[in-house]
Amino acid sequence: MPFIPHTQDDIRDMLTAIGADSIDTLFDEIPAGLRCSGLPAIPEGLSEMAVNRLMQQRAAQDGQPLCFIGAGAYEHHIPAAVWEITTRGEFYSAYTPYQAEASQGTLQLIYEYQTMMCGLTGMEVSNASLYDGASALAEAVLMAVRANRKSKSARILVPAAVHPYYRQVAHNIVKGQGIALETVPFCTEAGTTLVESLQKYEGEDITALVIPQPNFFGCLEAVDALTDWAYAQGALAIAVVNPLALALLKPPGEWGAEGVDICVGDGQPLGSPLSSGGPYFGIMCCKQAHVRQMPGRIVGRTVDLEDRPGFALTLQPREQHIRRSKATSNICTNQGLLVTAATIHMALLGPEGLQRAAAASHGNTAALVNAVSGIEGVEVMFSTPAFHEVVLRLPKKAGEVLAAMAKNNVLGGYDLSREYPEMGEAILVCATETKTPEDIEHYAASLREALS
Amino acid sequence: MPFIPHTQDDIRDMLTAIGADSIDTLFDEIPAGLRCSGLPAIPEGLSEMAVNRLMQQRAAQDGQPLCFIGAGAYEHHIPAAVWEITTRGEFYSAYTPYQAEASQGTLQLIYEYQTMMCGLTGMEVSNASLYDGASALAEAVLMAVRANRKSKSARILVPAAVHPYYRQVAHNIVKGQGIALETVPFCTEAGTTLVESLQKYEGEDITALVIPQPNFFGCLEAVDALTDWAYAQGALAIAVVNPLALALLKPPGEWGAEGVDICVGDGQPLGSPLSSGGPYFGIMCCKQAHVRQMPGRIVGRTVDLEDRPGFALTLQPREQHIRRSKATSNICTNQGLLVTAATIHMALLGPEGLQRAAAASHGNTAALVNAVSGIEGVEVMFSTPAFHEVVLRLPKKAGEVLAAMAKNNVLGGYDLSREYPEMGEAILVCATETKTPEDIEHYAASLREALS
Amino acid sequence: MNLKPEKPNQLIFEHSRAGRRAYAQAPLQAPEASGIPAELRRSSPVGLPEASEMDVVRHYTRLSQKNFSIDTHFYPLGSCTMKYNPRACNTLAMLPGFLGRHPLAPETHSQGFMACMFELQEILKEVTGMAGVSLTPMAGAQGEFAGVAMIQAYHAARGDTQRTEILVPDAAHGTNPATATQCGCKTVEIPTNDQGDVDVEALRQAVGPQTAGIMLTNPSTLGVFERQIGEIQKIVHEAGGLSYYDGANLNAILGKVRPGDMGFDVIHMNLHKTFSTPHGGGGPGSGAVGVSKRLLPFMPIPVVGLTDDRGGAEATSHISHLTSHGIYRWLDEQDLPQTIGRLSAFAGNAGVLLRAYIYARLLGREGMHRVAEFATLNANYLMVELQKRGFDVAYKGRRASHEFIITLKRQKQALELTATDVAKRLLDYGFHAPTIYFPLLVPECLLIEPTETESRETLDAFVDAMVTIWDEAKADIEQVKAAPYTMPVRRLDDVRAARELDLRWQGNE
Amino acid sequence: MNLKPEKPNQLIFEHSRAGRRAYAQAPLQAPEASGIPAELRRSSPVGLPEASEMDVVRHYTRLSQKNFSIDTHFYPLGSCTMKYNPRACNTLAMLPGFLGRHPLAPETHSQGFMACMFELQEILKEVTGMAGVSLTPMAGAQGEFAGVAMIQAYHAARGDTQRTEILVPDAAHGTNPATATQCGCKTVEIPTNDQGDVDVEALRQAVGPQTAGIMLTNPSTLGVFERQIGEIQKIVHEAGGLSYYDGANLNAILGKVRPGDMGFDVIHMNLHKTFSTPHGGGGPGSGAVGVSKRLLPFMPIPVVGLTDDRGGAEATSHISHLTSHGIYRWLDEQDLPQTIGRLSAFAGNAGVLLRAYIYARLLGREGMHRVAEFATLNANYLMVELQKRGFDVAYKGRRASHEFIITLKRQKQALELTATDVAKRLLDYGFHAPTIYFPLLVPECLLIEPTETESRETLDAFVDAMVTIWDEAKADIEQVKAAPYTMPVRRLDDVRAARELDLRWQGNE
Ligand SMILES: Cc1ncc(COP(=O)(O)O)c(C=O)c1O
Ligand SMILES: Cc1ncc(COP(=O)(O)O)c(C=O)c1O
Repeated sequence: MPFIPHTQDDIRDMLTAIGADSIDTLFDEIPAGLRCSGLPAIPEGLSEMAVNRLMQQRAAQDGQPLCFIGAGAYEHHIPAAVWEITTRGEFYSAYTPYQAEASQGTLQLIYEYQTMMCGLTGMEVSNASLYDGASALAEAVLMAVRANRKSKSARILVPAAVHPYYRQVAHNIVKGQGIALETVPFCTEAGTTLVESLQKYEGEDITALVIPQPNFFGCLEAVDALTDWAYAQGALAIAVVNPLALALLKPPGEWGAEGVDICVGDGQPLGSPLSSGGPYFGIMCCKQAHVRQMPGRIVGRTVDLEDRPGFALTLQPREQHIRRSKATSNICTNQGLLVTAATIHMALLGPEGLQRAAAASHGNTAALVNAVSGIEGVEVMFSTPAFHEVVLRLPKKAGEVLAAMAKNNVLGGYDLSREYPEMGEAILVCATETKTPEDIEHYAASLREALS
Repeated sequence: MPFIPHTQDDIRDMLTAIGADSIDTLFDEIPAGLRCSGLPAIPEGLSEMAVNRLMQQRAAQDGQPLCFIGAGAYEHHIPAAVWEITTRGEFYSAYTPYQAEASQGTLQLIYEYQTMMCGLTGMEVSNASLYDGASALAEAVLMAVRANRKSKSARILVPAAVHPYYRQVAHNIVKGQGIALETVPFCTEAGTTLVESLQKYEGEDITALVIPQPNFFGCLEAVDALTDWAYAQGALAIAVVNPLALALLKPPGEWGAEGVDICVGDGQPLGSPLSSGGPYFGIMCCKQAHVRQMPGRIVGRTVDLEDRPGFALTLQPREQHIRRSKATSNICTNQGLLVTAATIHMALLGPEGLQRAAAASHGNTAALVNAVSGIEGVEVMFSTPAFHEVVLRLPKKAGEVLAAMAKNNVLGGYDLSREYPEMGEAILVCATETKTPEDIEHYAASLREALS
Repeated sequence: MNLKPEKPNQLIFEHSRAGRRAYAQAPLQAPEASGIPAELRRSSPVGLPEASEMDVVRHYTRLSQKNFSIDTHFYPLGSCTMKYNPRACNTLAMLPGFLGRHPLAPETHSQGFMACMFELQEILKEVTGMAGVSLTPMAGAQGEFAGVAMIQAYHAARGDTQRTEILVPDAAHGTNPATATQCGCKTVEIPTNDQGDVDVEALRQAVGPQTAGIMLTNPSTLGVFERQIGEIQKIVHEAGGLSYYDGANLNAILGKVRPGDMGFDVIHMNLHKTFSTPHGGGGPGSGAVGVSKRLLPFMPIPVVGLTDDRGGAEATSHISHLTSHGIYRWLDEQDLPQTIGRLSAFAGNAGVLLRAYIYARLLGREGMHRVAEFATLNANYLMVELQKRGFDVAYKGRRASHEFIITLKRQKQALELTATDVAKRLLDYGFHAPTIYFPLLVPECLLIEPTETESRETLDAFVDAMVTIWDEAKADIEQVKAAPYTMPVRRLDDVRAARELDLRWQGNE
Repeated sequence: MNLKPEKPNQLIFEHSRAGRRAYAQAPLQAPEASGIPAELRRSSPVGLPEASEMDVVRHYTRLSQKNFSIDTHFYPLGSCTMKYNPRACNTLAMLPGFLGRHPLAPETHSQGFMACMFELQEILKEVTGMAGVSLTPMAGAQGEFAGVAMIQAYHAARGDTQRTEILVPDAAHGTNPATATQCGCKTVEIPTNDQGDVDVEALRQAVGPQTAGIMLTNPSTLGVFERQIGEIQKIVHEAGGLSYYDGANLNAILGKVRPGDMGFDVIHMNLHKTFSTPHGGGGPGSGAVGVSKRLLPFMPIPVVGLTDDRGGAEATSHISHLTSHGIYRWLDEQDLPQTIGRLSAFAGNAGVLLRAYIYARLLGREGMHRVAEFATLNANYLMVELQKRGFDVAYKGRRASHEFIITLKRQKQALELTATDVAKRLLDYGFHAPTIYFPLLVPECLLIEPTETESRETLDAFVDAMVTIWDEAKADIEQVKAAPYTMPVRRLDDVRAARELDLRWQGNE
């Protein structure tokens, strides 16, 4: 009986105390006809040793290919200390800090996290995390509809240059409430969202404009102009950012004249391993004015009976356990442990370290572009400067090229042809600071081979 | 400057406080002619990311062959919890518990370890560890010479069936004190040390007799008779054991009429990974009467000012920092962290778990013997029952057979021909509980192939 | 002389000094990011602390020690299933091969991972009695969203467009009505009768052609098994609604009764509860959903499918696949054109799912049964012992499921002793508090869930502490009201926290 | 009402209940060990606790929290170099490929590991200025043993058999004389002069044809650099003795002055100090030894050698080998027939050596220099600040090395304040105590070693605590003598521990 401490004596004595003659008796309120007779399709239990061996094999089976895919999930160096501390039982096996006095570790850490996220984004408040970047965008849309009291339309403009999966998720989550996400095309030369393409909405009731930075193609948007446009229309501005990029880029709180209203993104580049896509965590920051419309947990600093500072969950009346059907969101469990890792990660890298990691990623992607530039038929598709991802146009079927590179244990990029068929054969490629000059050469050689 | 927190301001202010104009000034007492000008042969520092990559490559480079070598280091399942708790900073980055009040974690743990080792060996006292099994044997010999006040000879009988490296280490360490280790041959049929072979020493002044269980060949010695023989001669009995085997075997405290005087062994099978041979830890237990001759740290239970129980290092006057040249040993730093792991390991396995691990190892080795028994020319060399290692006689050069198996990624055993040339072509093979029936078949197939 | 001097408790920002760094943690050199146009560049400081590696390690190690957690304390938080999280689940899910896998890696480089996910789907199908499972929802609440969205999609696919009401018992968790709202539905509350069961008459009144479905958890959040479940299903189904099972309490019935057999159309499971993945100080979780046959087409994507060796046919659910040698592939909108779609950027909280899978393999078939048995044994024992010592159980005469409710209504009236007071004082005795003030309909309630991994001695010690606190309250209520005394801080001022919002550090004024 | 109730602090044995187990941790079935004859079998109970997995995790997690450690506290334990242990060293040394390697694996399956060991040998040679390095000794004391044994072997090889005396300054660490004894030598103590240097005249008197060698550490355990090192070497060498360098204090001079350049014949290094491998609550350590040319033949085995690609020649020491592509092989008694032999069953504390290697690669050339610079800066700053606040330094007018001594002789006389009292009270202020009562020749001494990884703020806070304690002693010495007040236990009775030996738990009487 793995993980069950009861001895035969315990069982007998406890049943006697209860006044039941068997454990089965305790289930006597379940209608007999419903009782389950067994679970034949579940295999027998294994010892930890056997599971160990199984999982070692499974983990090894997929190899450790050299990965140049980004597209929303980025390989970065994570200091060893991050997960060694994060997986300490006291962080790892605690829950939501409902009993503040017994959870000051987690609470202070979240307060520090909120401060760091405000510092990084230039925003006034941060919550304690949402699920991931995509669902955070959905929450931001819902929040914008609540927060923009002047707008009645529930129309949200979303550039096509926002991650396609983010757009899908946002649509899937908000559609029940009759919210319309309208796609704004990108400039096929620049790879960015032009203010001109928004002109047709001028004078209309637009609830919010979503602004990616960098956008899905890695390109840097003209965020000031986009933000100002939104402000001028009475629409809220929602930034979708890569938080690592903000070490180099103007933070959303400073975009345009007023800064954005809401900033979301995926926190993965801040200490979450790739891990097949999750768990990551959704970032959400906003202007102080909107804090009561913000979903998710928030930690505040207060004092105790003896006037010592301490930390507690606050503004809980926004949340589902108090406000129920009128809550700002249904979110309850969030991504706490990833926030723990991110906080330690950011504290270890510091401003200078984060800048270096970002700059090295930027530099490596530039080096990669350089390395493949001589390959016949391979072209950088967009003219706008990029952060650490670029779109390459290929002279052959992207899927086949990538499959050939994968045989060589190089994951050459993300095939854009499915989500953006209009682009033709194109891939999205990323080289973070983890890539050495040799890796980049190896990439170029492998691409060349796949094309030949 | 990795790991150095000083800012430029700190450096300036601290030098001002000291009254020195540069850090270099602080080294002005070192004769100028001796100052080192640089360390050109040391490579430049690497970032953790770069070291990470280097070490991942180095670790992967040696593969993970299927290992059937034992010979003093055994692959066993170690619960995941063991090292996750052992490497918590509070255990990992503390030192010897000199300040008892600030070290109750380590001290209570060692007290529990001492209790467990006494339980396992049937002895009255245990120390807090020595370096490894081999050096523990050396310390046991030195201790026996001190403890056996009736004996003047400093003659120690050591069976040839004791691990050859243990014998070498013991010799290297005790020889400066004029102590003679005399080798007792083993029976080439039985593979064990016969009491008859000791008869020639009867009536002589023998200080101690070393008794391995199991012996290096995996064979089970007639420990009762050997212990009684020592007792009858006025010699102390020193057991050298595999602690895991004691889950099944009569503990040294019960050998013969009186039990042994000193029991040593390597604690590796109790939670230390193979790790290229170390760190492991040396076990040492003894009779209460000898406690003041025991080397190494010892923890005792006492009370505090308020009469609450607590733990502290005790009997320190035996040790080098007090008794200096008259100390029981020069040992200072021991193998504390491995003791931490072993204590958690033993607590997790418990009596039943340890017995199962031992019995499964015994059973797997028997299965392996069975699996190879049909292979032409392969024979089990000794008739005596074994714990979890056996000697196989091969019809071909052992070295070549093992090399051929290694090419197949099977480490087939330990080549005995170097340390025991008289045995001919023979290997020592071990199959612990980690081996599956398929592994054992794979072994047999690989051996068969190497011989064909 | 202050015998017990306070040690300063600083924020990481207060450790910060300009120019300090953890040098090993970033590239030693970094290029000028000259490719980035000046107007897009950051000019303001990045706003992170500057600290040495040791500062950071020491700061967060010490912070961690201020938490209660399962690894250190009994944590009987009702409705949260705070059971032991086996360490191996964590260690093995963090093998480099798993951590390094990119979510968009090709299937050729994903078979090991996908095998685990496929098998987890199979295991969850068996244990819940559902026809299909999608692992993608990232917590219980997102599982609820997926469930209600599937119910909506089902009605919509049949052209049944007026079904906009979700029925929810008044005892339900807040996520249920909040989810209904998020889906654009209206919540209709159904009262609970004095035995803790749903008021079936009221339910009968509430259903109609506007009913999309009902959300139920069984055993309910009141800690009792809903005995009229058959009747409830009948009423809802006959009205054309579907029934949703909130799996937060699955631990109570694992291997004893299956939601599928109870007639539910769709369920979510909280794998961070029943399958013991760590709660992480608030997450991550996983809210995998299971569906009956008629909802299969609507499952959120992606889902892992198995193509058998001979190619072609999608495998049906059978455990023999746990040792199958087919090829796993991702099923998406091309395979499930009616799907409610993607709910996360990739495939949910994969790392959490790995942990749940490992846990399931460790438990195995027999282990699954025992979870519910011993969770229930512990809860009933604890309930009976507290009752014997004078505490009031909310629903007398009922069996506890894996949890139960104590109400302090009497103590409140007599002594002004509240659930909060008891909760805070329990901390001084080394116990995390049970869930308090939930469900909302029981006054001064403590929802207590001991879980199967706690020993009888711990339960006995908890009972003793409860009795002592009551005695203390009789002797000196004011002192109990000022608890806790042994935590890093005394009782915190929540009102001030909400009134004078201090949500980030802005320097020492 | 007891506001701060004590929580029971049980031994793991007190959690034990017959029949309880951590089921996942052993094979689910085990055969009868029927091959073992009855008379050799165990009949008595195995004597281990019976606990569930969670009990064990909770017990040891909570125990760990009762420790001070570098990861949680400033730990200025003199002579122990308690600096930050980079986490990466641990994580990477525990990669499965390293943990799983059998010590007797063939060289074909060992090149990755051996490359690390070879390069570590090369790095240590460069940093010490020695001609050869053997990594096998398992701690400083075993390194000392190896050193003295090599000195003996050297004399013996020359037929110089009467050299049986080892000279040791009276300030030396206890391991030095204990080692001499273990090697069968006689220890002769050399006094220290009032400046903290060796009394050279006394040394001149002590040497002779019986002198095997001298054991020195420089800077000495008094925290000062032995300025007459050249003279000392001359005296000993001219008398035919060899000189041994105890590398416990190597942190003070890393990259500044090398033992080889100071004329030492043989040294040991405490890699768990200077190379920051974790101290583990008392170990493991590593006492790698370095030797001058004439002692090369005597090094303990095994040592890693490099055969270059063209086969044959043993590589000489040069860093180009850090990128070499030769084949590594173990050198043993066949290569070094005059070796003092094996000192451990395999090749020493390999896992510790890997950590030291990783640390060395992280630091690199520049980092090595800075270790000594900042360790020395911190020590001198702390010494000066304490002096300014009225504390007495043992050797006034001397520079501190990486450590220094405060003597409380005056405070003892005036107030009965002892080094122990200060040590215990420091714990209440959140600081681990310095080393006390060592070296033995300075009364009421505190040997303080801050290390390079501590920040100035921490040093300032420590000074403040020291001053506060002195003030407290002036106000109420009895209360200081009863410290600590904030630890899990109050001051412990050492005398009783030694008199009423309780060395294992024997059940609740
Ligand atoms: C009954 C019930 N339903 C739903 C949930 C929501 O689950 P999650 O927190 O994973 O979103 C909870 C969580 O506490 C719960 O107790
Ligand atoms: C000066 C000195 N020499 C030798 C040693 C012994 O080293 P180890 O403890 O590693 O055996 C120490 C250890 O504290 C020491 O400080």
